[in-house]
Amino acid sequence: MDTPNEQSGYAGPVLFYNEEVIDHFTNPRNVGELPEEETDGFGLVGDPSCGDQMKLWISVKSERIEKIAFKSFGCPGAIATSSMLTALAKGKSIEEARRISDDDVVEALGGIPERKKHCSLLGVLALQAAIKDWEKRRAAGKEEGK
Amino acid sequence: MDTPNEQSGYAGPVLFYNEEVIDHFTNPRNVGELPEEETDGFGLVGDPSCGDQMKLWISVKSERIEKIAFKSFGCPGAIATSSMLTALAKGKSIEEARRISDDDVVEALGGIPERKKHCSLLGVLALQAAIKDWEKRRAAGKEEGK
Amino acid sequence: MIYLDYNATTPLDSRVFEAMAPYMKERWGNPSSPYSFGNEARIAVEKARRSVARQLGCKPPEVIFTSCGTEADNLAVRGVANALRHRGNHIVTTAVEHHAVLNTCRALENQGYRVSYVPVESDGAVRIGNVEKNLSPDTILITIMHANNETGVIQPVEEIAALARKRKIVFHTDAVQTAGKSLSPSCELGADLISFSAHKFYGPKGAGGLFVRQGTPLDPLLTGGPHERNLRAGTENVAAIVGLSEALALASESAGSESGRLQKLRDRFETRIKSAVPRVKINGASAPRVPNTSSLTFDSVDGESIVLGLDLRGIYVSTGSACSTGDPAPSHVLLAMGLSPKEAQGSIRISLGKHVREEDIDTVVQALTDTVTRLRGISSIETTRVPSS
Amino acid sequence: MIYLDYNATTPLDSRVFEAMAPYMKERWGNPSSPYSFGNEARIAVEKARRSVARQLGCKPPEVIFTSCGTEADNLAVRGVANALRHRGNHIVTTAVEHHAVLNTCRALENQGYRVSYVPVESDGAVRIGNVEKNLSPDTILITIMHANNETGVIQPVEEIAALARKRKIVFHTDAVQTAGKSLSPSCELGADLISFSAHKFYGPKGAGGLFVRQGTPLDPLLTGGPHERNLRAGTENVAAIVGLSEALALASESAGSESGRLQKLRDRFETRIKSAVPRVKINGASAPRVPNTSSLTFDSVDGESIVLGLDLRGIYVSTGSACSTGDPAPSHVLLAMGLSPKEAQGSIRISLGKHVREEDIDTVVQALTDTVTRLRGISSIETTRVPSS
Ligand SMILES: Cc1ncc(COP(=O)(O)O)c(C=O)c1O
Ligand SMILES: Cc1ncc(COP(=O)(O)O)c(C=O)c1O
Repeated sequence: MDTPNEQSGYAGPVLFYNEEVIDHFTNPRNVGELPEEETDGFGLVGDPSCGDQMKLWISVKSERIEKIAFKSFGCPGAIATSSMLTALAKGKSIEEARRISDDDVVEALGGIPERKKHCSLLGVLALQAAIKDWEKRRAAGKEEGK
Repeated sequence: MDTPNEQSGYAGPVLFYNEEVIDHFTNPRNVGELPEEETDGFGLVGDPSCGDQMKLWISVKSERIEKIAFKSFGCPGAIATSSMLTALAKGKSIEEARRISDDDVVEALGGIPERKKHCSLLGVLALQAAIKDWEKRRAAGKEEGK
Repeated sequence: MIYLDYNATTPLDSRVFEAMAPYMKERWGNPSSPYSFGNEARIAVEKARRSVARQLGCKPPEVIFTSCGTEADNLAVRGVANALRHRGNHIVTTAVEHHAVLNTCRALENQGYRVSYVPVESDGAVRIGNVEKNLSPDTILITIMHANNETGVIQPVEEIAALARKRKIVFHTDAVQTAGKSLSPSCELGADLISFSAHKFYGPKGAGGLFVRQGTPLDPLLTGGPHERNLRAGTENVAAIVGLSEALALASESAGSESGRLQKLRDRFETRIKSAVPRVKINGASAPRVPNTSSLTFDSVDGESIVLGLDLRGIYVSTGSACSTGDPAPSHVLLAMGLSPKEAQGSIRISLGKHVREEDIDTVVQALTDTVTRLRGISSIETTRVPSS
Repeated sequence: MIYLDYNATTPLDSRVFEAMAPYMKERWGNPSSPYSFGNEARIAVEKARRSVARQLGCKPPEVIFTSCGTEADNLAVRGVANALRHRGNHIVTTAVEHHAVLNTCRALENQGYRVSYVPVESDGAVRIGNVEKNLSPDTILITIMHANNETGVIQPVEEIAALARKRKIVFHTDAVQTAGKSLSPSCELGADLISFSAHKFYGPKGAGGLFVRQGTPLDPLLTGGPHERNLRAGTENVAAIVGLSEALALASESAGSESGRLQKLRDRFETRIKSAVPRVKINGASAPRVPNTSSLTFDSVDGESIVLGLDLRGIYVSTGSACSTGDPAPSHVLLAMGLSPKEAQGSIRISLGKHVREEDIDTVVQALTDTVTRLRGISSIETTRVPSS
C-alpha cells in the first residue's frame, strides 16, 4: 500500500491503514471479556469522555498469559493495535509480555499512520495495568494463603 | 463585437477595440502634415516625454476647414480617435468644428474602451488649439492688413 | 460505490468539464494580454462573471473570483478587518463557523482584533438576540455562515443582515454550503459579502468566489497585478472560472426539484436509522436545516470506526469532526451544541447529492446498522462488568 | 498564429492535460476525506509533491502548493513579514520585481514595515554591493527575483543567497520565470523560499507553489483547515497539483536542449531586427539573461500600437509595460533601468517558447519592421517641422 504520509513527511488529516491493520479492525483477535472466575488481572486505560478507552482481561497460569480479552471504544487504530497486542501477548510469560512495547505492536502490524501511533500505547498500557493488577492479586492471595 | 468591459463594469487591463477603431488605426484618415503655405492653424498637444502626443494642421477657407492633417505618437486609441476627429472636422465650418466633443468622436467610432476615453480628448484639444492658432493668425493678419 | 459526502466535495458535472476543456486545450491565452488571443480568454472570464452575477442576483463587478471557498472567506474577513482597522477592532462571529472563518478570526486575535464567538443553542442555531448583545460601537464586521457544513443547520442570516444594516456594520456570510443549492439567489440574504466554492456544487476544485456589495470596504489579500478590480491579483484560472459559472447555472436550474428529492431521501434515511439502531441522535434536527445533511451521534462507538466500517463496504461518509480525520480534538460544532466530547467522537455526517438514489439509502441503513452493532459489541463502554480486584 | 508571449502564459501541454483529466472526471474525491476514495486523491497530491521536490532538489514537505505564482509571492513576503515582526520590520527588495512582490511590499509599508528598493544598473541587474549596503540589523527578509519577466535579466541570486545566509536573513526569490526552464534545480539557488507558477511552464493556470526551506519562519496567508502543513488552507485543487508536477517534470526533462534552441532563435531575432530597423535598442542585453526573452525599445512609436499592428497579422507579443495594457504608467522595470518614459512607452517584449520555429522568427522580423515603419510615418515625434505661428 502506498503511504504518502510517511514518505513525504506529510502530516495532514488523512489516514492510511494497511491491510493488516484493516484485518485487525475487521476481525479483532481476542475481543470480549473474561468471566470473573477466569480473570487474574484487569486493566482499564483511557478516558472515554475525552478520547479512546480500553479494557483488558488476562488469565495467568504458571506466570504465563493463557487467556486474554479486550474491549475498546476507539478509532480503528485503537481497535487494531489492541487486537494485535493481545495476539502478541497471548501465550507469553508475564516477563515477556511486560516487555512488549508500542513499537512492537506497530511493527507487527506493518506500520500505522504517524498520527495514530499514540493508539498503540493504549493497549500496552492496558496490558501493563492488567499485569500490575495480577501482581497485586497474587500478593494479596499469598497474604491470604499465609 | 463583444465588449465585456463595458457590460460587466470590468476595469481590468485588457482593451477591446471594435472594427471601426481598428480600421482608423490601420488606415488613419488625413494623416500627414500640411505644407507651411497651406497651414492656417496648428495645434500641438500632449507631452511625449509622458504619454501621447498629437500635432494637427488645418487649412481654412471662408471659415470652413478645407484641409486637415495630423500626426500622432500614441496608442491605437489615440491614433484612431485623432483620425476620426479629422474625418469629422473636415469640411465643417470653424463654428461647427469647435463644437466637436470627445463624445462625438467616440460615438462616431462606435465606442472605445473605457480606459482609452481620454485619448479622444487629445484630438479635440489639438483641433481647438489649431482653431485658436487660426484665430490668432487671422487677428494678426487683420492687424497687418490694417 | 455509494458516495454520501457531498458536503466535502462533489463530482465535476461532465457538462462543466466540457465547458472548461476548450480553455485548457485551445483558448489558453492570458486574459490580461493586450492582443486578440488574450481577449478570447478575457471575454470568457467576463461572460462567466455576468452569468454568476445573474445567478446570485447582483451586478457583475460585485463578483470576485478566488481560488476556493477558504480564500473567499479569508478575503472577506481579513479584507474588512484591514480596511476598517481605523474604525474599530471588534468582530462578531459564531462558535460553529467553518475553520476558514474560525481560524482566520483566531489569527486576527493575534493581530490585536477582539473577536466575540456567539454561542449556538442546542439546536445548532444562533439566536439573533445573542448576536445583537455582542455588538459594540467598535464592531466592524459580523461573519456568520449560512448553513453549517457538519449539521446543515441554517443560521438566521436575513435577520442578521437586517440587524447589521441597521447598525451599519459590514456583514459577511459563508454560503459555501448553500450557493447553487438554495432556491433563492444568494444576494437576497442581504449580506455585504458572500463566499461560495465551485467544488461544492459540481464545479471544479480551485474555483471560488466572493460577492462584494458595491461600496463595501475591502482590502485585497493577494496583491500584485490589477486583476479582479484590484481585489485579487494573479493570472485568472480561466477554465476554473468558466467551470464555476457553468456549474452554478446548472445547479441553480435544478435546485428546486433537487432540494425536494434530497429532503425526502434524508427523511427516509433518518426515520429508518432511528428505528433500526437504538441510541442514535440526529443533531440539529429541530432547527431549520438544508435538505441534504444529516449529523448523527451513536452512543458508545467511535465515528472514525464507523466511517472505516462503511468504507470497507464501498460507502463513503465522513465523521462529524476533524477529530476523526487525524485531529485529536472533537468537532467544535457539536461541542458548541452541547454534546459531550464522547458524543462528538461518536458522530458521523451523511450528506446527499444528485447521484444518490432511494435504494442507496436502504443499503446504507443496513450497512450502518451492522457496523454500529458490531462496534458496540467490541466497545468497552458497553461493558457493564468491571471485575472487582 | 505566431505566439511570442510565453512569459505571460504558455499552452497547456497535452500530456499534462491527460494527466489531469482523471482527477476531474473519476478521481474527484477530497484528499482530506477519511475514506479510501479520498485517499486516492491524497495519494495523487503527495505523489505530485514528491515529484516536484525531486525536480527542485528539496524534501517533499518543503513544497507548498498554492493557486498561482502571485499567491506564492504573497505567502512568502507576507508570511515572513508576519512571522518575524517581533525581530524587525525591514525588507529589502529591488525596483524591478514583479507586481506580486512589489505591490505586496508597498502594502506592507502601509502596515508599518520599512522597505528598501535596491536600484538596478542600466543593464537591469542589481549589484550585490547595493544589496549589502541596504541591509540593517532589523532586516528580516530579502526578496529578489531570479529572472525578470519583462527583460529576462537574471539577478545574482546565488550571491544574494550567500549574503543572506551569512547575515541570517530569510531570502525569498521569485523564480516564476525560471522554474522548469533552468538547467539546475531551483534549490541550488540557495534561497529559503522560491516561488513558481505552473502556467509559465506548460502547466495549468491556477497552480503555483512555494519551496519553503525546513525551519524557515512563515505564517500562513490563508487560514482554515490543516492543509499544506498549516501553511495554506483550502481544499486542494488535485488536478491542478497533478498538472503542475507533470508539467515541471516534462519541462525539466527538455530544459537543456530547449534553452539552447531558444537562445539561437532569440539571437537570430535580435540580430535581424537590429539590422532591419534603425533606432532600436535591446534592453538588458549586456546582463546575463534567460534565453527566451527580448525587450526592445523603438524610437518614436508607441508599444501598444506595435502590439496591435502585429496582432492584426496574427502575431502575439506584449508591451514591455503594463502601461500599454491600460495602465497609464510606463513600465517600472524599464524606468528603473534608466529609460525615459517615452522610451518605456515605445517598448515591447518578445518571449519565445517551445512552439516557435525559425521561420516564425523571420516572419516576425518582417512584420515588426513593416509595423514600426508605418507607425513612424504617422508619428508626430518624427515630424521635424513645427509651423511657426
Ligand atoms: C462552510 C464552508 N466554508 C468554507 C469551506 C472551504 O471551502 P474550500 O474547500 O473551497 O476552501 C467549506 C468546505 O470545505 C465549507 O463547508
Ligand atoms: C516574475 C513573475 N512573478 C510572479 C508572477 C505571477 O504569477 P501568476 O500569474 O501565476 O500569479 C509572474 C507572472 O505573471 C511573473 O512573471
